[in-house]
Formats: sequence, C-alpha cells, structure tokens
Amino acid sequence: MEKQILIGGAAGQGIAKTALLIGKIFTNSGYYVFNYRDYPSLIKGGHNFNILKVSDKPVNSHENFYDMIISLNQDTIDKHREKLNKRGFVLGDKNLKARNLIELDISKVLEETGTPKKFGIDVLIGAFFKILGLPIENVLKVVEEVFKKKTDIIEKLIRRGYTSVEQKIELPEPNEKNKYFMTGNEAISSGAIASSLDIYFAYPITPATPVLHILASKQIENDFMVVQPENEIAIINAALGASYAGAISMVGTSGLGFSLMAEAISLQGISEVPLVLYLGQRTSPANGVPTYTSQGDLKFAVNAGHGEFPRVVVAPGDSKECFYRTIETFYLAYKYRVISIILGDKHVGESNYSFDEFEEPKIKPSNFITTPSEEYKSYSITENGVSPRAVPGENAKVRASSYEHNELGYTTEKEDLIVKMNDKRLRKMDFIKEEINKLKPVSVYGEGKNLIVGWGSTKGAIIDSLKKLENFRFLQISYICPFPTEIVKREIENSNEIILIENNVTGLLGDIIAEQTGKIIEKKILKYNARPLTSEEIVMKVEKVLK
Amino acid sequence: MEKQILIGGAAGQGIAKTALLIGKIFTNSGYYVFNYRDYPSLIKGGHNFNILKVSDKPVNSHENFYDMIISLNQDTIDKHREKLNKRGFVLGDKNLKARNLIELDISKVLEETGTPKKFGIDVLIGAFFKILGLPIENVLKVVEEVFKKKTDIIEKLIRRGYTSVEQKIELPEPNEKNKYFMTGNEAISSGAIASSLDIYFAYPITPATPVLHILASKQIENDFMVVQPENEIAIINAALGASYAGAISMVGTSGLGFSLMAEAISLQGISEVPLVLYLGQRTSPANGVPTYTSQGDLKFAVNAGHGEFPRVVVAPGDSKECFYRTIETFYLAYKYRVISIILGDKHVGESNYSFDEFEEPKIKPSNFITTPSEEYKSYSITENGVSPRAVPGENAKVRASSYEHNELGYTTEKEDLIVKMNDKRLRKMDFIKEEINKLKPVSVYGEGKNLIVGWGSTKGAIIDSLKKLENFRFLQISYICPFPTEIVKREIENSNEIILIENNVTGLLGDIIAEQTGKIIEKKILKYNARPLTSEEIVMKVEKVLK
Amino acid sequence: MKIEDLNTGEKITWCPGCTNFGILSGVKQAITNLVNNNKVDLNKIVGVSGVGCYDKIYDYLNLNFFHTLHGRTLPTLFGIKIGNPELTVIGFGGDGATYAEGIAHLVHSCRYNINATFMVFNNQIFSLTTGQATPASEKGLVSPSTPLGIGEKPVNPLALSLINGASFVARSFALDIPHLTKVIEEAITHKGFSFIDILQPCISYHNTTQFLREHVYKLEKVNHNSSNYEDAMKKSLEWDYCYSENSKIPIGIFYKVKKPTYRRQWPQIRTWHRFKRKPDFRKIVEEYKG
Amino acid sequence: MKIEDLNTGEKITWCPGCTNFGILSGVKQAITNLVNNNKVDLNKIVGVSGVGCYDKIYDYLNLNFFHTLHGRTLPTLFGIKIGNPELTVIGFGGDGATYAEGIAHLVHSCRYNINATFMVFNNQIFSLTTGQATPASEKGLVSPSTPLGIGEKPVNPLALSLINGASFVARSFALDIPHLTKVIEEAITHKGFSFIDILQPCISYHNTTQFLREHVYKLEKVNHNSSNYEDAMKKSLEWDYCYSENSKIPIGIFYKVKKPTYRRQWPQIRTWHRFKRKPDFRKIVEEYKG
Ligand SMILES: Cc1ncc(C[n+]2csc(CCOP(=O)(O)OP(=O)(O)O)c2C)c(N)n1
Ligand SMILES: Cc1ncc(C[n+]2csc(CCOP(=O)(O)OP(=O)(O)O)c2C)c(N)n1
Ligand code: SF4
Ligand code: SF4
Ligand SMILES: [Mg+2]
Ligand SMILES: [Mg+2]
Repeated sequence: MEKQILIGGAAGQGIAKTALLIGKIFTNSGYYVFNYRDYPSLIKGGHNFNILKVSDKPVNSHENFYDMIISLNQDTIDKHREKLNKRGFVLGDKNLKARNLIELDISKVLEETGTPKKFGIDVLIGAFFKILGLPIENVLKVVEEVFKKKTDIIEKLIRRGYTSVEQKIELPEPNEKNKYFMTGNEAISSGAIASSLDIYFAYPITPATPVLHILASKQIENDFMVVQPENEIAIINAALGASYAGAISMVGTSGLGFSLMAEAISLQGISEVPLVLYLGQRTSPANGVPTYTSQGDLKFAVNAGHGEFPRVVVAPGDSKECFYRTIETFYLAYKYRVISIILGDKHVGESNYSFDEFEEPKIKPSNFITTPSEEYKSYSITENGVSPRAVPGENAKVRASSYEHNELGYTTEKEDLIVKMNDKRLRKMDFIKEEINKLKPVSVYGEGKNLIVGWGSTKGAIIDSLKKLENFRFLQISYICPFPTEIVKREIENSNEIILIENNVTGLLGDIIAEQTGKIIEKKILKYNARPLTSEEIVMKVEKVLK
Repeated sequence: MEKQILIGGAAGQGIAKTALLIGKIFTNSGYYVFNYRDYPSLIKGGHNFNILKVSDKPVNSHENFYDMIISLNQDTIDKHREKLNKRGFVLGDKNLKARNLIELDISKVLEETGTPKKFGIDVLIGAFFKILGLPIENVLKVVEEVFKKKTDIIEKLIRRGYTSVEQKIELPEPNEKNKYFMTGNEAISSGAIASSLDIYFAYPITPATPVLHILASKQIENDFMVVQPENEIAIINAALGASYAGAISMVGTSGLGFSLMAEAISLQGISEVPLVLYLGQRTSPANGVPTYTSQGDLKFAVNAGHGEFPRVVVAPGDSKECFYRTIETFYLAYKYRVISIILGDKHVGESNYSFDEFEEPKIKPSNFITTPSEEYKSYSITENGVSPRAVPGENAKVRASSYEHNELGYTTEKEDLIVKMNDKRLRKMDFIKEEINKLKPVSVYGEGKNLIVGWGSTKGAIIDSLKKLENFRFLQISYICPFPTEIVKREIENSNEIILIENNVTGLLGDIIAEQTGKIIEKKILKYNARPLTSEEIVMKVEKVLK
Repeated sequence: MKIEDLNTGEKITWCPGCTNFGILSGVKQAITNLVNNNKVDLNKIVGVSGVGCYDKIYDYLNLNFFHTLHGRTLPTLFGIKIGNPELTVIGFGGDGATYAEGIAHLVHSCRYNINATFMVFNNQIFSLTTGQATPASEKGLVSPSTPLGIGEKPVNPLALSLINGASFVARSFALDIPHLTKVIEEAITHKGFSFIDILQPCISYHNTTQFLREHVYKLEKVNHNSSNYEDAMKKSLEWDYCYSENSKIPIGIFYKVKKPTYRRQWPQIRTWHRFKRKPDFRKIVEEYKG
Repeated sequence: MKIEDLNTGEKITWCPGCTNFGILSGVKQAITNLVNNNKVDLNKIVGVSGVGCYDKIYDYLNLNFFHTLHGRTLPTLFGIKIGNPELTVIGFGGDGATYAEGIAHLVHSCRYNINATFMVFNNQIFSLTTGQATPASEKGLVSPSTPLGIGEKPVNPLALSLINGASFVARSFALDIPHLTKVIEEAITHKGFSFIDILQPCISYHNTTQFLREHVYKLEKVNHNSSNYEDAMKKSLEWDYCYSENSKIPIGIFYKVKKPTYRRQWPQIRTWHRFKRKPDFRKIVEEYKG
C-alpha cells in the first residue's frame, strides 16, 4: 500500500507545519513517510503545498499524482485537481468546489468552539486521520509531543474533525517500530553536532538557512557557537581563522554565497587549514528560482577557487546518508587538513525522509590536533602529505599562509620548494581516496544488466522507480571528489544500457564520469524545471530514452 | 643563428626596461626576439632578470642557457654562471668576478661624464651592441624613439660603451622588415581598443596590472574610460551595469580577483548582459607565487559561477594571437550576450613576442545594439537563443534580471518557462560553436605521426621544440569553451604517441579533453615550479616520457 | 503620464498589509510628479534592485530595470550611470543587502558622489529569508539565527554616509507616503549621490509600526539646517535605531549640499553607445612596431 | 625575552629605507615590553596579515601567524579570536587592503568590538602592485591607473571607525618609533577593538616623509581628552589625509573607552580545542524519532 497525499494552501496558513505533523503521526504509528515541500519565494499568500507518500514499506520519494488532497483554499484544488486519482478525494471546507469533496463545516466548528480561524487546519487533521482509520490516540500523542503543553483547543478541534467523518480507507498494519522522520538539513545539523562542531558560521540563504536555525537553537545545550557575520566572505575567512585557532569549524551556504567564497576556498587549499562547507544547491544561475531545487553546481563545487589543490566533495542522497556523510566530511577535513564540501540541495535538504534506525557512527569525532614540539613545522613534508595539525598558543609557532611557503610556513619563490609543496598537497588525495574506498563511495541498488547512474537527491526517486523498471541497477555516486574511478568504470563496463539521470540542464555528473573514466554516457534524463524528479516520471522517461 | 642573452640585476636597476630596449633595437634592425621577464614580488633589491632569444628566424620562447650574460651585479653571475655556454661570456663592470668577463670600467666612464650611477646600464648597452656588431646608428635611432628628447647623456654613454670593446660575434643579416615587438598584455589592450572598448574596470593585480596601466594611459587619446572601483566585486557588477546601459565593457584580473567575481559571472549567465573578462593566471592557489606563471586556473575559468550557462573561454598562446582573440571575445560576448573570458597568464602576458606583420582584423567592432520597438522583449525566445540587445533610454523598457524570468524579464517560478529559458540560453552555445569553427579554434604545427597537445602560453616553447623533435605535430587548442570536440578527437585518433604538455600540477586540459572526447591522454609533461617551459626542456622530457 | 503607467500587471507577492506597498506608492507618485513636471524623462529612468523582499519592486514598476545580486545594487547603479550618464538611476536596497552584504559599496558610493538616488527599505531584518537579525537590527534582538540576542548596536546609516561624503542624506517613513514622495522627488532632482534610509516596518518579522508612528517627527518642524554638516551629523545621531521609550526619530532631509559629482574627473565620459568611434587598428598597434 | 627573539632570519625584501622598518621595530619593541612586563604571553600572540608590501611582516616576526588574503585580515582575526579567546591577536593591514578591498570588515569589526588589535600601514597607495591610487590617496593624486587624478577625498579611517563604535582609535607615524611603540602597547592591552592608522610613507611610490615630519603633532601636547567621543571625532576630522600647507596632523590616541566586547553575548565561548565534548549521537537524533 502506498498513499499520496497533497496538502496545500497559502503561505502563512501553516501548510508545512501541518504536513510535518501528519508525517510525524504516521511515522510514530510505524508507517514510512516521505514529505516533499513546495513553496514560492514569498512570505504570505501565494501557493504552498506538501506531498506526502505514506506506506508500510520504505518510501524514498513523492509522486505527482494524489490519492487525497487536503485543501485550505480553492486555489489548491484548482491547481492540483488534474492530478487527483480517479478514486481520490479532496478533504476541505464545505465552501470549496471539488469533485469528491469530503466536506467539513469548519467555520461552524470554529464558531462553536470559539477558536480563531487559523485553527481550522486542526479540524482537517482530525478528519484526515479518521478517514484513514488511525486511532485517535496515536494522533493526539504526537500532537501533544509536538506542541508541548497548551494543546487543549487543538485536541478539541482534532476530535471534532475526527468524529465528523467516516473511515474510508483501510491502511495495512505497519511494522511496529516507530520511525525516524528527518530532513537532510536536520541530519546535516545533527551530523555536525555529532562531529563535535565548535563554531558554525553562516549568513541566511535558502536552502541552507534551516541548518543555521537548527544549530543556533541548539548551541547552548550542546556548548558550541553559531555566528552570523556581515557576509559570506567574512564568514569563510573567519571560519578559517577559527579553525586555525583550534576550533572545529563549519560554514553553510548556497550557490550565491559559495561563489563569494571561492577565493577563500583557494586559501584553504594552500594554507591547509581544515574546513567543512555545506553547499545547499538551489535553482541557478544567480538568484535563479530561489526556493526550488537543482543539481546545477556540481562542477563548480569541484572546481571552485583558483589553482589546484585537494578537496573532498560528497553528495548524500537522503537524510540518513546526510548524517553519516557529514560525519565523514569532518573526519576527512580535519584529518587531512582539506576542505570537505557536503553537496546537498533544496530537495534533500528540506524533504523529510523516514527510516527505521540509526546505527552508531563508526567515526569518532576528533580535531586531530597534536601537541607540537619546539621544532614543529606547520608544513612538514610527510609521506601522506599531511603535516600534523597544531594550534597557536602552545610552545611552537604555528603558521598558516596564503603564499607558497617552506616547511616552516615562510614565503618562498623557490622552484624546488614550489614543486615539493604542490606534491605534498596533492599526495593527500591518494590517501583520501583510500579512506573513501572504505566509506562506500558508491552504492548499487537493485539487480539487472542495465544501469542508471545518478547522485545526490535523485536517489530517492530512482530507488523507488526500480520497483517498476525491469533489469535495472542504480549506481549512486556519493563521493565526487576524490572520484571512485575504478568502481564506476567497472559498473559501466558491466552494463548494457546506461542512463544518466540528473536534476540539471547539461548532465554535470556525466562530464565528470567522462573526465575520470573516459566513458561518455549518451543516454540522459535531465530535468531542469526547478522541480525534483519523481519515480513515475523516471519510469516513463527511461522507456522513452531506450526507444 | 640563435643567441640567448640574459640580463640581470636587482629590482630597481632598470633590468626590464633595458631588456625591452635591447629587444626593440634588435627587432628594429630586423631580427626576431623573444623576451622573458623574471622578477620576485618586491619593489627594490632582490634579483630580476630577463632572457632574450635573438634570431634571424622566428623565435617563440626563451631558453635556460645563455650565450651572454649582461650583469649589473655579482649576484646575477653567481646565480646564472652554470647556465652560461662554454664559449659564452659575461659583460659587466670590471669589479665583477666571472669566467670570460668582458670588463668595462663603468665607474670611470660615469665619473668622466659626470653622470649618476643609474646610467651605468647605458654603457653596457653600447658595449653589448658593439660586441654583436650592430651599427651604432641602429642603436641610437631606437634609443631616441624610446626616450623621446633628452637622450644626450644616454647617447654619449652608449657611444662610450660601444667604443670600449671589440666586436666578437658576427650576426647573420636579418630580413629587412622591422618587426612588431609586443607583450600579450599590450596585445590584449590593443585588441580591446580595436574592439571599440568604452569602459575598462580593474583593480591592480599581477599579472593583469599592465593592461590597467596601458589602457589608463590611452583613455583620453582613444576616448574611452578606465575605472578602478573599490574591489573586484564592485568592478564586475559595475561592468555589468555599464554594459546594460550600453557601454562596451571589459574587466581584467587574476585568479584571486576572478574568484571574487564568480557570483557576478553567474549573474552574467542569467541576465545575459554581455561582458569581456581578462583572466591573467599566476601561480596559485591563493596568493601562491604572485609574480610567476602557471596554467592552474583552466577548469575554474570554465566552471566559475554557480549554475549552468553558456560562456566563451579562449586561451591565446602568444601576443599576436592575444590581439585577434581579444577581438573575437568582444565579438562573441556582445553578439551572443555571454561572458567571454580571455585566459592568459604571466608568461604570455608579460613576455615580448616579435612578428612581421599584423593583418587587418576581419571582425569589425560592434556593440550589436538594436533599436527596440515598443513591444521589445528583453529576453525574447529566438531560434539561436539570442534576444536582440537593446539599451535603456529609448522607447522600450529594457530589463536585466538575476532571477529566472519570462521574455519581458519579469520574475517567474513557472516550470515550463524555466525550461524554455534554460534551453534558450544553452542554445547559444551551438551557434557560438559554429562561429568558432570559422575562427580556427585549434592550430596544428609541424608534421608527424606523434602529437603534442597544449594550450596557452606553452605554445612558443612547444613550437620551438618541434625543430628538434622528430615526427611530432603540435595541436594547440585555443578555444576551450565551446570546445572543438570533433577536431581534437580526430587529431588524437590520427596520432601514434600523444603527449599532453601543461604548465600546471594536474593536467587540466587533459581533464577537459577526456570530458569532451572520452580520450584520456596518459603521457603528460607537467611543469609546476612557477616557471614557464623552454623548448630544450620539452625535447628532453618528451624523450623521457616516450621511454 | 498617469501614475498607472508605472504598473506592470505583475502580481504583488508582498504580505498583505506590508509597508512596502507604501514605498511603492511613494516611488510611483514621485516619478509621476517629476515626469509631469518635465524634471525627468520616463524612458531614461532606470531602476536597480538587489535581493530581499524589497527587491520585488523590480516586478512592480514599469521602468527600465536591472535586478542584480543581493547587496550589489550600488556597484551596478554606478556602472549604469557611467555607462550612460544621461540616465536617471534609482537604486533600491534592503538593510540586510546594504548594511551587511554590500556595505563596502555604500561607503564608496558616498565618496564617489555618483549622481543617482539610492533608497534603503530598512526593516531592520532579513525578511525574505524569514526574519534573521541584520546589522541594522536593534541591540538585543532575538531572531532564529541570534537566539542569544545581538550584542552590538546597529549601524547608523545616516552618520555613515555623512562621514563618507554623501551630498544628500535623508530618512523617511514608509507609512508617511506624502513625506516619502517629497523626499524621493528631492533626492532624484539632487545632483549627486542621494541616500534615503526608509523606515519600513516588516509586519511579519519586525513589526515596529506602532512604535515608529509614535516616535517619528519631521525635521522641517524643528528648523533643521540641512546645509550644515555638523547639524546633520548631530541629528543623524539623535536616534540609534534602538527602541527606548524616549526615542525621538527625526525624518526628512538631514543634509543636502552641492558637490562635484563623479563625472567631473572624466572629460571623455559620454553616452557611449551613441558615440561612433572608428578604431584604426594600424594606429593602435603602431607603437609596437620596432 | 629579548627583542631579537622576535627575529626570524628571513631576508627582508622591503625597499632599503622603507618606513615599514620603523613599524617592524615598533611592533617588536611593544611586544617585547608587554611580554617582559607579563602583560601578554608570547606564545599566545597571533599575527594576522593580508597582502601588500606590509604583509611581509609575516616573514619577519617570529610569532604564530596567519597570512591571509588581500583585505581579509579582519575576518580572519575575528575568527581566530572566537576560535580561541585566550589568544592575543594582532592584525596588520594596508590602506589598499583595508579601505578598498576589505572596508566592509573594518566597519563591522568596529561594531563587534572584538578584543584584538588592528593596525593599518597607511601609505596611501597600493605599493606592492607598483603604485596605484587607493581610497586613502589624497584628492588629485595621479597614478598609473588614475592618470586623470582622483576626484574624491580619501576615506577618513579614524572617523569611520569612531562612527561605527570602535572603542580604541589611534593614529601614529612610522618614523616616530617610540610613539608608535607606546600606542601599540596601549592598543594591545586595551580590552576591545583597537584600531591604529599608521602613517607610513612609501619612499618608492608615495613619499610624504618630509611633509609628514613637518606636519604631525602629538595629541598629548594639546590636552586631548581621549575618553570624549565628540572630541575624538573632531580631532579625527582635523586632517583630511590631503596635502595642504596648513595641514595639522594629530597623532596619538584619539579615543579609548571601556565597552563590552564581542564575547559578552556568548556564555559558551571558550578555548574550544581544550574542551572535551562527548557528543552522544543517540541524544542528538532522538527528537527526530517519530
Ligand atoms: C550572496 C547572497 N547571500 C544570501 C542571499 C540570501 N538572501 C536573499 S534575500 C536575503 C535577505 C534580504 O534582507 P534585506 O536586504 O534586509 O531585505 P528584506 O527581505 O528585509 O526586504 C538574503 C540574505 C543571497 N540572495 N545572496
Ligand atoms: C583580491 C585581490 N586583489 C588584488 C590583489 C593584488 N594586490 C596585491 S598587493 C596589493 C596592494 C596592496 O596595497 P596596500 O594594502 O595598500 O599595501 P601596500 O602594498 O601599500 O603595503 C594588491 C592590490 C590581491 N592580492 N588580491
Ligand atoms: S516579510 Fe515583511 S517585508 Fe517581506 S513582504 Fe512580508 S511584511 Fe513585507
Ligand atoms: S614600495 Fe614602498 S611600501 Fe613597499 S617596500 Fe618599497 S618603500 Fe616600502
Ligand atoms: Mg530587511
Ligand atoms: Mg598601501
């Protein structure tokens, strides 16, 4: 069983919050839920909607057709009625006009209970769960948890909604375990805290803002610091300063801010001051379509900053992966004194994914700081290219430089030193490559002679599409830098048809695969209308592409 | 005949100027000269030197061994004596210690003529040309031209130098024509003026500063404007503003400034406001080795700015090519409303190249501005993706936007429009590709079954090395974006041994070739000690690589 | 012209009741007045905006318009003005855009004294990104990114522009449309860099409407001498952009003087695209001939 | 310690006779004095410099040091200070770096009142790039990038920092080493953001040595009250960084007040790398459990 539910209304009507609540109620009851959020760039008005996919089996994506529409206004119905399944229905106030409308007399309920208009949504929630036959206790338990105290009115309204309609749908029993329900941004924040983050630096920007808000709200409880300096240039330079001084530092931004950080990314490269950077992609170029999704920054993330230097770029495909990959980025950044970029996007960052369990991360947090001897050399040339990290304030002099330098960090223009230092820095990449080979840099899902290749937030829709595609494997490439060349090459060579799927205009991962393996993937499914792919769409397009 | 001359001394002693003068005297007499400049990042002191290659046949590079050293201090001799040919000699003051020193008593001459110390160099110039047997009139003619008036003392000192030594070397008669003698930066400046540049925006930075200085000095005479706003971010945004308003605009910078411009490059992509950008590479990352050369920014130039949008990247390989390629960039940028990047470096920018003639450029300057009707649409969707350029101030409303937009330029979040606008923008690339096919995007030099592949400033040394390499062609790729895929593929497929030569750490062009053609070049000669390649070095390394 | 000629027909997506509507009215009215009095040519007006709630004015004004990046209104405006000095350029900024991301450009635009107008929709908050503190937020403000409260005082944009040589410095209030209209008209007709900080309560994230209504007063009521620098500076420091009971908030023109504009240094400046230059390539490269 | 302990043995590549040597001496002397008087711990001092001639001080001081990007000394310094508040952070900037590329950071660093010292080697020129005008150059200056002369007046960095809330504002002179030493000592011991603009003639590109020698005078000689904001502002405006015969150029401490520093807002701030945090991953993700 799988149900698609759309809930829509105007910005400010609490659509996102309600969808979240519904999702939590389901996951608390043991169902799997995927929750997609769609909202324009405005604060009040307009049209917001969420799409929930609910199932007793794992789900990883949403669809663009619905079994049920919960509607807070006529606009929602008008915009989405075509996508309502034949036997689907709309839940809403009796004033709305829709085929198969399950009417509620919301104004009457509000009047009778003397509650303000904005609470109308609670009546809908109550009715919704009755229709699906979920016990009211399950609903009320979560509501109480979420709203903490003062849930009396809400409870009353939910009950009113619950009793005002009939059960229509029989849901199968879910497995017993309640699930985690989490966005990519929440997982990245959690991964950072689990990595013993000391300071997070950011400037507000969609879709990375949630990490700023989440971390800011948790800073006292977890004894770290969240700072919002004057602009992104200040942010990354301050973060490098803090990291140099000994703090585990991280910055977060989207494409616009990331662009502004390019110079300091290059500084990271030569100064080898460790840093973790979260880049949440949205529809580009420039301001693009600010609250929508895209995978358009991949090659920029890999190449940002002038000059050549090692870096890590990892693109998690769902929230659980976000958590572990974030922990890996901290580990790699601080151990190898490189920049680690977590490449996310609006879709993975702001969608809620559900899953059964978190396993204890194998990587334990460390800042990799050593106690220096008096002979400490900030840039000692070592076998693996890593000069042990030390911080100022102890007995040694610790230097960081934007210029080419000798082992002590003093400026040099000498030919042989320049070569040695470049070799030293680049050497780190070989060792990082070995590390990531242990970190499952790619994942293969399903079985079959044909191969879908993708990365990042398309993961969920592709995995869900495999159920309906015959003879297809899915190769998800998580590490883009360093690139797991051999495995990717092998997978491609062992496949008949190969299809590249990306949420961008030109197929950027395809370019990187060609660059690294010499394999050019001709068949591509590229979506770039600022919306994420759905599994249905993939199934359809795969058929088309193979024709 | 080919002579290598090194002239060295401390910063502030006029080494660069003297080398230039010597080069001019030779080119004025009909010889070909290549002049390489080497200086550290300081203002006075340290060690500066220039290397001149002089010949009666075209020369395109310098070497690291010398027939003659003109030395202003002992340091120069100590640093370079090992590279002096067996039968070579040193020219300098009698106080210097060197094997084969042709001594001059400079202090005595200065004393006798009552001239200050800094004029000592003129005595050396006189002596130098006597040794080579160049008529003194040739020398004095150029000196007069260069210094305009007040050359009396200089002339006297040159004559004294001239008469104080004997001719040692017989130069062959050169061809009669006097040559152009020009740096890449001079050629880019000239190309910009020839393209009817209106405003140049820049902030000082090595090695792009000379373009700022040259253009600033020519602005009144040529009726254009040179502005140096507060920083690179202001510069590129102001340049886009000026271009929007109707001015033919250009910016110039090096890697650090270019990094800071990444966000506005993305803005260029979506706003389609035309712009020409000169990126003069130097040794990176960050401040790197600021006055030295590198080709380390190639992939960054191709990928800078978040999101996907068309762009032109062209990398000229010598000064004559700089001139024509600059004209092409203006043409392509303004015709297609894209950003055109001239990708140079310290080596091509600051070395003087000599050549016989300039042919009249085929491309005539145009701003491609149309007179709009009242129904003008700033982003009309057209077959070739180009919306006719109009400027504000006429009857139509002209809009430029950093957001995704409809044809009129108003903000949109609509799925189909987003797709259409992306398609429109990307479509331009196909047409630009056709254009560049007419502009000789690659050049093949020499004949043979084996192939050297390179780009940019390595051109000169590679061409010179062909004389000594058997069975080798050289494929110079000038247009990197759009990439001339078919030709490059064909050349590679039609070769036995293929060697990639680059002045960087990782072989960036190799990556792009693999990405675009699927051909991975295994054999690489990469130099990254911040110094340019020489033809001797190439010959040596090619042999090694083929072993 | 009629004021409606400035409408675009695009749907306005500000929050219902947002004070930005007031500014939109003021801007439209000022432009209409100036055009009808032949002070400016409608076709030659160019708007410039960055990114924030305020930036949406790009979609609501039927003008030539460059919608640029967050914080970059000023360099773009500068470029447009030297790109064609005939144009009347009006820039729009938010407090986040102007006093955080782009403050470097404010300092220098004042110095250059570009002949253009720049107004900041100062709601003391990053609105479009859902309400974080900006450098213009009052001391102590708690926001989702600053839950511990801000420790420092806000930027004083008027004092800042005065110290950097702005030749026209004003403050107005989004809810006093006639006042705003008048100030904008004066700003546009002023020859030099005209800076207006507009108090613009954000009813969703920083609703100071009531407070401001009670505490603003007009400079014209107190005989302020706007040609005197010291007086202007003093008045600009009268309110520190924080909220205390006895705050007095002057609005009006604080400073206005004649000063040479950026153009003075450049004899060659002109409407470039109408200039028929005929570059002679032989002449250009001549000097490099040995 | 001995002053020589601060030497690095790296070859100094400033022009012979450059006034930067004077600053280097002053800095070394001040640090030596402070260390010997137990005011600061040598091991805990961190230098920060950007890019320009001045930046080479990185190579000449045997300290912990972060050599950062052109114009970015201040954000780096900020990060270091919150990265480990025990450190004594001393930033070095050029006038180009600070008043052109990085002026945004100066404005905000003053506001934050970070407890650190920042000194600008103000030679009113981009020296290392061979002598172009900066926003600190005097009006009218002709340089290779501005052959028509600069039209606007230079930034007044003292007034700018005062207006933005700096708690310690001073000016000194590279050729008066004892004065400079004293000012630097006071700056370093001041709790808050200490800003020093150092007049530093560039003998190769902007040689104002003679003029400055003749026109500077010491604030201490005129009974200046450095705890009074108005007086400080007035004194800071006394010289406009241009060169006229009757210029009077005060040097010394213009302003110094006690003010809470950036740290006050953050109870959790600490020397992070010594803090043994034990993140409990189960607890962290708990709230997302349905
Ligand atoms: C470089 C960059 N950083 C961040 C953002 C995200 N951003 C968009 S709007 C905005 C807030 C704008 O605030 P303000 O200028 O005060 O305007 P308001 O929304 O309050 O009108 C921010 C931070 C961006 N677009 N670009
Ligand atoms: C982003 C960036 N732009 C430009 C440069 C080039 N640059 C190096 S030093 C310098 C001038 C520095 O001037 P200033 O700060 O006044 O220091 P000074 O050389 O006068 O001591 C410039 C512009 C750079 N390194 N980085
Ligand atoms: S969020 Fe504030 S500024 Fe933005 S539209 Fe709404 S009320 Fe206006
Ligand atoms: S150029 Fe000027 S500032 Fe730089 S070292 Fe020489 S004299 Fe000093
Ligand atoms: Mg705001
Ligand atoms: Mg300077």
